[in-house]
Amino acid sequence: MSIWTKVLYAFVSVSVATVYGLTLSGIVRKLYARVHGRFGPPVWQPFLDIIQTYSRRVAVSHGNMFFLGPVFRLAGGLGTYLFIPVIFGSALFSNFSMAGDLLLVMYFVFFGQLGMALGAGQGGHPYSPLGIARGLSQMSAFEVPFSLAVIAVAIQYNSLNITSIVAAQQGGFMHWTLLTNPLAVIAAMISMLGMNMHAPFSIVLAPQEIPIGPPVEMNSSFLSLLQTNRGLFAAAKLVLFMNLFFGGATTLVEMILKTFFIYMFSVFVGAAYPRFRPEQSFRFFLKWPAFIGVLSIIYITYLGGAS
Amino acid sequence: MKLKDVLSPLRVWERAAKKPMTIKDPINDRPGAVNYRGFHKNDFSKCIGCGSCEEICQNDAIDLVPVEGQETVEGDSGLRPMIDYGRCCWCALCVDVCPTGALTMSNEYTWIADNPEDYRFVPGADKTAWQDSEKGYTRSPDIQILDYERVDMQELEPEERDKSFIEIVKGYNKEQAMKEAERCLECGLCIATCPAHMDIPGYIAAIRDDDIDNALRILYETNPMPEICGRICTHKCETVCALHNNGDPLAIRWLKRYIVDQVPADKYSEILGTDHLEDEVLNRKVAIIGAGPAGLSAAYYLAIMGYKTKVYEALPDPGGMVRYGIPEYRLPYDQIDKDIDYIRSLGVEIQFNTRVGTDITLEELHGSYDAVFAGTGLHLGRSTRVPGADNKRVYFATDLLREVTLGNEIDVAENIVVIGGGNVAMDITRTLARLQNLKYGKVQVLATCLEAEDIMPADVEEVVEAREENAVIDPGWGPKEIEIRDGKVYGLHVVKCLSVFDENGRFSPKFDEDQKKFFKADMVVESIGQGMDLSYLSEGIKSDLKFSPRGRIEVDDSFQSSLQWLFVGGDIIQGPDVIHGIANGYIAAKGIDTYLNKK
Amino acid sequence: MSNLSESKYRGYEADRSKYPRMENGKPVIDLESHMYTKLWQGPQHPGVTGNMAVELIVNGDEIVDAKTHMGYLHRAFEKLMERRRYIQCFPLVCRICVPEPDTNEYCVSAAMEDLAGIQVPERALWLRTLNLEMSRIGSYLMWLGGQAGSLGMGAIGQWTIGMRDFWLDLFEEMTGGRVYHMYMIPGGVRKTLPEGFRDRARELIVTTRKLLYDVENTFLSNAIIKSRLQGLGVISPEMVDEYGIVGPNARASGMEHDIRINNPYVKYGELDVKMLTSTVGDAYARAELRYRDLHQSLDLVTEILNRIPQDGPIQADMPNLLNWKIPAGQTYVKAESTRGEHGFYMVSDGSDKPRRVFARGASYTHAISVLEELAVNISISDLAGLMVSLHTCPPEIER
Amino acid sequence: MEQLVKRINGMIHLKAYNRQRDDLFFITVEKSQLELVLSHLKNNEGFTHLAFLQAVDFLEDSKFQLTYMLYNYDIRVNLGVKVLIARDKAEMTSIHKLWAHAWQYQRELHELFGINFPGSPRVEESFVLEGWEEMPPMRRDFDTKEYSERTFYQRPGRSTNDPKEYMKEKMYKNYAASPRIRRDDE
Repeated sequence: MSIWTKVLYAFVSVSVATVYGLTLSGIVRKLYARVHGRFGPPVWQPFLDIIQTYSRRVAVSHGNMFFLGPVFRLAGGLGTYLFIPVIFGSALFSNFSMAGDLLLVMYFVFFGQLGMALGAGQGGHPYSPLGIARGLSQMSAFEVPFSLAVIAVAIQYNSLNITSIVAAQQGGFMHWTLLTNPLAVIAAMISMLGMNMHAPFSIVLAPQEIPIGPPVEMNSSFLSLLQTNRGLFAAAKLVLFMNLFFGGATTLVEMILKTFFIYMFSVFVGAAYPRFRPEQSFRFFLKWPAFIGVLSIIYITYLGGAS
Repeated sequence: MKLKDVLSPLRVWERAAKKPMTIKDPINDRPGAVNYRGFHKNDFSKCIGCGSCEEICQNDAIDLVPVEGQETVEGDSGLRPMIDYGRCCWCALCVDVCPTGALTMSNEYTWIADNPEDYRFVPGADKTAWQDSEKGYTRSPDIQILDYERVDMQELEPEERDKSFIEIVKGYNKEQAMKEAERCLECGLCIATCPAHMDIPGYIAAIRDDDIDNALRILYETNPMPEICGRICTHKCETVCALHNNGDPLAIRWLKRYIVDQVPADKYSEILGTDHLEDEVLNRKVAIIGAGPAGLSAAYYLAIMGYKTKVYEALPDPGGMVRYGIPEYRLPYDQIDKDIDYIRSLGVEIQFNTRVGTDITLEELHGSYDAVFAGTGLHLGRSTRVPGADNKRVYFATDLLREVTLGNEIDVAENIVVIGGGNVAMDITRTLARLQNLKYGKVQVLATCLEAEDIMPADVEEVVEAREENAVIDPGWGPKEIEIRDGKVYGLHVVKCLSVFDENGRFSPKFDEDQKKFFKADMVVESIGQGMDLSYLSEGIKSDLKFSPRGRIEVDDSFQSSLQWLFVGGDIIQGPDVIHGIANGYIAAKGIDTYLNKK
Repeated sequence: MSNLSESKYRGYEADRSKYPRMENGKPVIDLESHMYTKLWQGPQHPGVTGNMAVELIVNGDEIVDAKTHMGYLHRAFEKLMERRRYIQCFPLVCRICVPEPDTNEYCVSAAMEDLAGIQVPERALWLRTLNLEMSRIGSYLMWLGGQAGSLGMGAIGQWTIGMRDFWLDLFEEMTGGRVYHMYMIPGGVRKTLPEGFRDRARELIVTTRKLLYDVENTFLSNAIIKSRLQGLGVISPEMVDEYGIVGPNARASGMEHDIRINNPYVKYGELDVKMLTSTVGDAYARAELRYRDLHQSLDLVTEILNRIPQDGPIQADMPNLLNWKIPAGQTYVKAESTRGEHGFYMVSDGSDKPRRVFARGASYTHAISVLEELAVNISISDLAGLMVSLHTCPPEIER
Repeated sequence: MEQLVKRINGMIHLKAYNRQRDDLFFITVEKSQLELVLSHLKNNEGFTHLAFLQAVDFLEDSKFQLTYMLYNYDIRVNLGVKVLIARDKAEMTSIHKLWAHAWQYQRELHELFGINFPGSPRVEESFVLEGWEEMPPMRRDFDTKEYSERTFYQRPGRSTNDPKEYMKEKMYKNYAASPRIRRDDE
């Protein structure tokens, strides 16, 4: 396959993922609205928001780094997504999956936030650093159980290649990590709550406390970049979880179904709780989920989880 | 941390299955409540432009503006409220205060316009979608911002009053007057209707502030006979009072009386600043014929402008019809004297028992004075001219009233019928009732008139009071014949009157000859109108004067006749009532001043 | 727990080594030292109740000094009333508090009636009671949403604000206005109850109770809510008098005082109002107390609906209100709003305009002295929750 | 209540006392004795709740009246303590040591009435009027209307008519006013 074909395929894949991610967030808004006792905005509202923000004139700008913040953020989302094979066995949706791509993906999950931190920091608004501090701290916190879970998976399948991890889970749901290594999945799913930043871990944007946090100064096209990334990044994370823990997908429909339900877990919890205080959130991840993560490694390594 | 507290919140999802609380299309699916305070409506057929809404608006959101098609007439300023929705707070006080109930609100609550100026509009004039909407906020009948109930006037009981000529109406005391004055809206609609254009809200406000001196000054600005007006004025002002649309009009007449009753006669010149008039006397002389309201009013204003004035009066006392036409129980003579004595104190000289035309001619007056004002009034009676009306026991009301005032004995019969339904008819009916009571100890007087009960020209309270005094009022009959037996009056035959005026509003009574009635009487009094006596005008003058087709002397705006030196006013020009006479006298005085300054 | 002797405004110096040095009751902040950050919560801030600002000095996430700043919605109502006739004051006062305007209307009418010696008819008194109690429900519902919302739980806020709108529908039917009812004019009320109002109100009470059941399950019985509200903003019983704390804030600290019971006004004397208290004194106790009070208000509305007379006058015999002069005198009329003692001090000099009107809002102390005291030592994430738990309402402060 | 008044009157000179309602009383005391009365009422008589402290401007008498509204939770009675102070260079003793929230009323009065309370915390800080340069606005002689006309502009194009004048213009324009007689206000 020529590199150009691959690039073309990747472009299609990215577009599909972005559209899917945004639609998903539209559906989630609708669901939240029903919980609230409202009808809610139409499902395509996130697209309208992007168009709307993009068409706005730039009102506030704070220099080069500020410009680059959203770009880094989008790069993070793009990077995460581009190295994850989306649909097992599909050339179109295999992206740039390669040996050791899991490490790269883990890096990219972080990358966007770091880049954003640099950009938003230049905004000068005191809420930005507060939000960044909260975001990075929480990320460090949930990264612990998540990394432990990923390590457990890597040990289990003896591979750092997502494609091969997915391949190992083929042949019925009995082969999913969910059942072969449930502890790792629990740790990972809890950390996903933090990753998706739904309540009770919505401390980064926290409108009632530090209104919107890092992106507080972002406007117009900066905001539209962030919104685009939100769709793409959400899709990337969900696909990653699906691949690592839920047996991947062989068709687009399967992918959509699985990721939807994975996401619903966040939404299900998010609607029911208020927000943690930041320190409550950090402590939470470093306690039980981290412990479960460690347990999962012990289980896989010593208790014969790994075959 | 209890497990229940962790799991129980997940029940939020129960609500997701329920029907949402919100409304998808609120503007169409949810109209405002029936009495919602939405956008304003104004019913122009009721609005009188009194400005109460502007007055009460605490946000200054309302302006009164002229509106095309709304004429300024008596009782309607022709102005209409324009509301600035940039300021309006929709408290609806303007709706609650509106004395006519014209201003209301619809339950409409959305209005989108591109131009901000659109939100400043005249409800009722500018086309709005909600102008005819039935729903919306209106004043509840159970509440009132304004006070629609008049303070009751204390009067003598009928049993007491029909035996004497003591004044019936007792007048307000201070507390009552303050309370009544408090009801005033200060819209000022009454001023235009008052023939003398008195500043009514001004003196009422002065009563509220308990500043009687200032109130008196305001009265004397255009009316030098407030004691008289305060009692017997026809109070046209009260008919246009804004409060009248929804309740009792303000008792403007009684309040005026209250003011003057408070001030003793000897304080007048000090309060009114007329104690040094003699310093400014001009060397100009004006003669005035008739010491009635018109003549004295002219004399008063001429006097304070510095003219030397002399009044020629045929009768032995001043006042004209006010004294000789109005019975004492309505207007005591000492109150007439109070007003007139003050006018006389300013140097106005009155020569009594001098009839112009016989004792002195008009030409003589013209010769010795710079100008002449004639306010000779309507002293002649008018006859029905039915058969038998020429009997000596058939009288004119004016003549009888004059005789009573002069103190002459009247041969009161046991049974009397009065023909006429105006205030004069009521006056003579009630006067005769008193005389009968004094003479026979009982009342047997009956008044009948063409007009049916509801369109009787007399004031309602006059009719009510006459009945309280045991007089019979039987309206709606046209006199047919006065039956004479043996040269004496036997009674009055009447037929039913169906209508008095034709379609064009002209006097043309229609009768039903089949419905007849007979009133037994020994004496009949006709009170169907008065006529003027212009016999003092010599033929030469008469030929120089211009007359209107209806026989009145033609005058211009300042009551100047076609003979430049002769000014004419009062009942013979306008009226008949006292306030027109006063107003005429006032304007004529100004006119004479202008005329003499030009000369 | 805040200790009285540490109060900033009493001239004492306590052990505050961690905090900025105090001088003349003011903390001396050296921003150059890089120990502290100055942070403004408000005036535009989703977590601040209404338009006010809290100037914070933070050390990390911890607040070491707080200062309330007002002046963002000063409309000078008290001054304006001095230039308006008595009747014209009445559209102004309801704007002093958006969630619960009727208490203002009641107080200002009652103060005028007290000074002028006017007896309000029985039926109008009942209608006023209904109006006041309904507005308490509206206000509590809004507060409930605010308290949950300030902690990031949007669902409760949406429910209760939605439910409040149904109550506003009832107000709309009853008074003609949704938010500013302008219902109680001097001497009485403006409208009688429309047809079918009682049935609709009873129906709504049932619906509201259903919602409150859900709220109890998801809000009061919520692990994270508890973890955040318990121990937050503890008001000790000693503080209550010292700071003039009133209403649910005081009752949650054990103070048995409810004006509806202790100085009954309108028809509360004939109603069975129970004294609800708690002894904990923290934000959670206050929330629970308000929740119980909300239920009690629903009970009261039910009872009032049963007892309102069907006929009778709704306004005393009043003079022309355009020229209304009130005899000289001074009075203070108070009512129990959802935030506590809400009173109007009115001075008349015998003219047709008030000499001085002063609105004593409960938030005046709650949002300034008390908030400034309680905010110290908590995380900035809790400030919004604390502020709402004190039920502050800025327009009451700058009338 | 009468007994209480007697007790206080024994301590100090009470200038006036009146009962407005069963649960509302007013007493007037000397300026110098206010702190004494208040602390006595708070510590010994059970008037522990300070509802508010406010001022009334009696411009005609050049006095400010300060009202301290106290409440007794036991006998459920409000007691307003009134003090009259001179209007020029108005100054009053601070009671911030008696009640911890009194300072903010005093700060408000300082800003809105220009009454100084020496020693009261933060009394100089602006309360609602940052950057205000006019006279303290709650004083009676501050003319709000004049101020707003000076500071803001009117919406253009607004004009109104007085029905009285308008009808005169339309109906009896030539009806001249009376000579010589003048009212008070002219």
